[in-house]
Amino acid sequence: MRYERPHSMEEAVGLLTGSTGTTAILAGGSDLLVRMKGGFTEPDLIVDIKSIDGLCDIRQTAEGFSIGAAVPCALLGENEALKREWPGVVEAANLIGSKQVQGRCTIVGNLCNASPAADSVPALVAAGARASIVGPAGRRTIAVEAVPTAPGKTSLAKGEIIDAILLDKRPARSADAYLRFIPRTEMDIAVVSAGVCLTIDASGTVTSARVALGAVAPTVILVEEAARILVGTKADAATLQKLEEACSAASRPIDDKRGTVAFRKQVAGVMARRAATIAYARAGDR
Amino acid sequence: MAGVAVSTTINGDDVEFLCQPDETLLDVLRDRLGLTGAKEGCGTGDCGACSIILDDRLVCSCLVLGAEAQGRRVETIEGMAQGDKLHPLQQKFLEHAALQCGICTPGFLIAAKDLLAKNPDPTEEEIRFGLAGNLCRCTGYDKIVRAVQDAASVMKGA
Amino acid sequence: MVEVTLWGSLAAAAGAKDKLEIEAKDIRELFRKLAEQYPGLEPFIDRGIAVAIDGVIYRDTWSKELPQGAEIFLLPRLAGG
Amino acid sequence: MGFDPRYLERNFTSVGTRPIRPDGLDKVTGRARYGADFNMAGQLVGAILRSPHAHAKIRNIDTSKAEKLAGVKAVITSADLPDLTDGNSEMYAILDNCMAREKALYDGHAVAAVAAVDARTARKALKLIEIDYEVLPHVTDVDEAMKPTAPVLHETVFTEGVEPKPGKPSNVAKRTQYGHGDIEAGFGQADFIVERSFKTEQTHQGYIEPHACVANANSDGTAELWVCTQGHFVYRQHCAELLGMEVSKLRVTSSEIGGGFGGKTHVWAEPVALALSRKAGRPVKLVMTRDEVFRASGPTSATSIDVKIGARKDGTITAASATLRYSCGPYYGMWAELGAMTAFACYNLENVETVGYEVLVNRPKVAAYRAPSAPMAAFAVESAVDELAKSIGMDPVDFRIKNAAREGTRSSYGPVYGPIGIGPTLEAARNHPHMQAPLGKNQGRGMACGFWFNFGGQTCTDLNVGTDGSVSLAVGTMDVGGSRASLSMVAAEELGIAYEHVKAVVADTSSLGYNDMTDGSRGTFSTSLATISAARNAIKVLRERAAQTWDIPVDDVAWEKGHAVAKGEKYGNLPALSLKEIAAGAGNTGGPIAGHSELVADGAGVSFATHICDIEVDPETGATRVLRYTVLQDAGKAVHPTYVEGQYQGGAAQGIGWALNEEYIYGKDGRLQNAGFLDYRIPVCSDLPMIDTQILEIPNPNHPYGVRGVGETSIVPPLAAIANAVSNAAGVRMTHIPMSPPRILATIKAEQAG
Repeated sequence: MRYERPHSMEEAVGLLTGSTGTTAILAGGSDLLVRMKGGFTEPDLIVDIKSIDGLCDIRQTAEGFSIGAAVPCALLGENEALKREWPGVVEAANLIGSKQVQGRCTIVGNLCNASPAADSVPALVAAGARASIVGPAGRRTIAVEAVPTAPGKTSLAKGEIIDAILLDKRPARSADAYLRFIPRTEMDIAVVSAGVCLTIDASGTVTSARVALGAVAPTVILVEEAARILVGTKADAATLQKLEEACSAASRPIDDKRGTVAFRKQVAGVMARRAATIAYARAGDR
Repeated sequence: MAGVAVSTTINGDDVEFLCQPDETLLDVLRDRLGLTGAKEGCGTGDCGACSIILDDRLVCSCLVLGAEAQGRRVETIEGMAQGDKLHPLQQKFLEHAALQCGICTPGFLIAAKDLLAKNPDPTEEEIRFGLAGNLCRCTGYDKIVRAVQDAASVMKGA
Repeated sequence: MVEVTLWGSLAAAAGAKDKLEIEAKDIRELFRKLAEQYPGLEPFIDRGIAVAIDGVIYRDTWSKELPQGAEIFLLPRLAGG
Repeated sequence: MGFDPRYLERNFTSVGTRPIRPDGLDKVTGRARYGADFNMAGQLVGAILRSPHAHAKIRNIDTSKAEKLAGVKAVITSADLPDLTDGNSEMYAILDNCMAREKALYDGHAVAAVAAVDARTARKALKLIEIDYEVLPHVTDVDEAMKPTAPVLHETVFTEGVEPKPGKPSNVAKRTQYGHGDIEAGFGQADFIVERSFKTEQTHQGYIEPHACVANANSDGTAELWVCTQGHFVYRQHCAELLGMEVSKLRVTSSEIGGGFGGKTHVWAEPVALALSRKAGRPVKLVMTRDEVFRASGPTSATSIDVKIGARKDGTITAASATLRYSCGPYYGMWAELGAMTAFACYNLENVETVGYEVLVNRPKVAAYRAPSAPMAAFAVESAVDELAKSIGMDPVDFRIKNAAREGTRSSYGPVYGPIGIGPTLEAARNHPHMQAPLGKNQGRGMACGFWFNFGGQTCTDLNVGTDGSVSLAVGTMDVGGSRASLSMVAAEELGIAYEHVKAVVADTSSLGYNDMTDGSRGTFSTSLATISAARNAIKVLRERAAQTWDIPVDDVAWEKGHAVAKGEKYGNLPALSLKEIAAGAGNTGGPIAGHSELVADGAGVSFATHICDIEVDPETGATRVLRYTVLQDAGKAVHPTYVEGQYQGGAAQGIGWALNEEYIYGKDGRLQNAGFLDYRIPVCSDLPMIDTQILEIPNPNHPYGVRGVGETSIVPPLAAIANAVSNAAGVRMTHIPMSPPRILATIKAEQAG
């Protein structure tokens, strides 16, 4: 086993490409070290990307925000501009684990761990976030929902590293929200979760919306039917009821130690309805 | 497996050590440096008993590699008192009997110190959520929360 | 002579008798005579029997005297957490 | 030593105060040493290989590859821990649990172990051990295990306690029965009858410190063991018996203990560590991972309970019965029996019958967990009691008060009660402001009672007076939650000196006589009796020394407020001699001054509690929130009230976790799916409100100060109190613990669907 701390993306990509054994990228380590401890992975090479220039920064540009791959989630909550623009994304990121885990974990790690229950992913999918990827063949940018392909699997090729998550600049009267269900008040993995991002016009009518659900399918799902239900309405009670039903219907969960199929289907709808209510109220305030 | 040479600062002292690439900072502190105040309750970041402060951030030392400490500042429970003078949190934990078995106490003290550094006047709810990453099985948290409240008021007055 | 009450399962082992008259001055003598007179009780005594005298449970004090007229009740020896 | 009523009049000087504990400083500075904080020169790292199967015959174990790995110093299997238990079935179960013999009986059962130079090598060696398993059908559910078609764990187990003796082996190890009167006649007199079935899932004690020890066995038959335990003398006994050692050649030192709650009352891996050390000829450190703690230590029983209670219109219970089935893991226990004894202990019943079944399943060996077996029985009974009160139209507190046991009541487990506290805790609950506080939408209030026996046991204490008059107190009961403070206070009280001048320590097994472990809420009760006795013996010596100094008869010397005082007019000029002065002169009056005590502390008073809680239920998700919680419990006499409160709060919190979210979840493959703190969900700080306490003091007649055990009873009422609160908040009766959101939501949906 080898531990390397490259200082540039090129160096990091080179290390990963040149390695013949199992490789692991280390940012926050809150998933990787748990897997190592449990004996589920024994990487031959660990590439710690925290010393790479810019990967620990949140940058605000004319296009929006760029969140470096090694930025701990706690830092998202401390960035007032980001919180103002993307409250749903930040609240999702700040729900991952404890304060201790917050000091380490990253949204890119959360995405690449490819758990269907990842907290930040439904919020990122609803937000239309993109992943900036650097690899042996250069740079490419894809929608975040295209990164996880199945539980524990991603579409990244050998040697590819996500260096940042990109969030667009928001239009006026637009906001997002994220809610998850857990049995305790903290420290749990989401049993189901919902991220909603929407934009309204001056009259309060929804003009566009994205609704994403977590932990109800092998990967986070974007419920287009739910978005269609919202658009053109003022998110009244009847609309929200339809949204809830659509989200429950779109859910294809499993029974496991964290919840049952019936529970997940029902509560997915409730979470989506409540998140939509919050997002709508927030959009009106902007 | 080649050892990694690490230079770091622990509780203000310069420290150098050699560790394996997959060795956690918790194991380094406990097994190589004799700093056994941080405890391993789970090894997976779920109990907070191994809490330390790494460059002003509260972390579980079981989820940090020893190699990652290179060039950084580590604060552990052993550095909390100044000489023979206890930190107000330590004093208040004693006065309020905020510990029974005491295994979680170092982690709670470190987490509470970090909490009060970032929020000197927390509400009860903020304390409870701020300390939710630290498990205690003995106290029901009641006396821990009271000790932190009391310490916060003492520290504000100081 | 003291009257001893047995708990359900012990009574079954003593031939469905839930009350026994025994001539015994202390717990030690009680156990000895019970084992002599009711061999079915021996495994229970080996596993541990506690004696409640007027409601107070004695697990280990075999020298405890059995006062005349006291309520004497046999219980299994208990475990705690 | 009986209760001394003069203490009611007397002003205690130390007892009842709230000083800082003697071991506190080490614990807030990180210096206190727990099981895993100790190391020996040249120590190896031990690791245990565990069965991945719930039930499998072990056909062969090949350790040759592991033995050849560089850095491996010893590999052991059950062959290295031969059966020396000589027909003692309890010890055999402990041995077989430490290291499986013919069969692996649960997922996580130890099958082999290694000692190596470091953890990495040890882990690697485990992977090289080849085991040929014949996987057998398994059963993990208590009700399933009782079915005639269930796979049988042991062909040698025939149900005890039934006539005629069964001809076929089964998983029902034993049937027990308690009660008195005629329940059929009693139910015949009832105007209202409630009959319901309940289930509770298996929970773990959840101590934050995993089991850990360092063992050093020498070739001359001596050995040392450093270990976290609730009873180092008991661990010494177990290890010596299982390894064929002389008891006095094994010195066991107890580390600070990071929680036990019953889970550290018998050995798990310690004999394995000693056997590894014996084979390797070097010290071995063995620390369980959290995964191992969940898979292979602890837990308490899963249960299935039927309850039937009948009452007249006026609220008098006429009959009560319960059938209780408790899982034991793969070995016989008395868990259902304890449930059968405690189920109706709070009530004054003319007709009562309880039947318990000990059920063997392919799960870890059940260990005691804080008032073992009582919380589940109380959940079933107190839920039914609440429902019955409701159907009669009575307030649940008044209904309980009307039926509460009192002095002179024949308990449901047999004996007649002396002075007890159930009535007073109920009265206190009725008068508590919590009972009158307003509730909001979707909120409900519940209350319930609980009972636990409390134990005493063998106890030994040494009290030594230093040359400067300070006092060291060596005790043999592990301090699990502040007993060194309370025992120092008791010594100070008796001697008439300040608490600060007494220092209590837990002595190792070579420095003090045998002590039973700290279980059954006995620590402060038993050891305070021994401490009082030791202090009084020391005072006798102190009086003799003063008499010698003054050259007067010892009978003329009294001990008052820390001083020897010459009694009577004729000694009017003699100034009192302080303990400090007598101690300073000890060298010339006969040498060191000490008081010793060895006793059996029987007569621990039974204990009762009543809990009140408010719960909010989200009807759309089944989520619950604990809004307010109050514990009212009899302590007899609270020696250190803060630590008594701590016991009340801690027990309540564990009960809340059990009631709402904690459970062992097994897959169809018989493997535990949630062996970690992520998915075994113990309450976190933000899950709980402050936990209010009210200490009642109804003196225990068998302790000079009136002290009763306080540690366990507080975990008994919460399951039922919360179930009753959820029922009142959501309008549905919950019969399955834990009341996790999916269970609550499913129950609400079923109710809505009619």
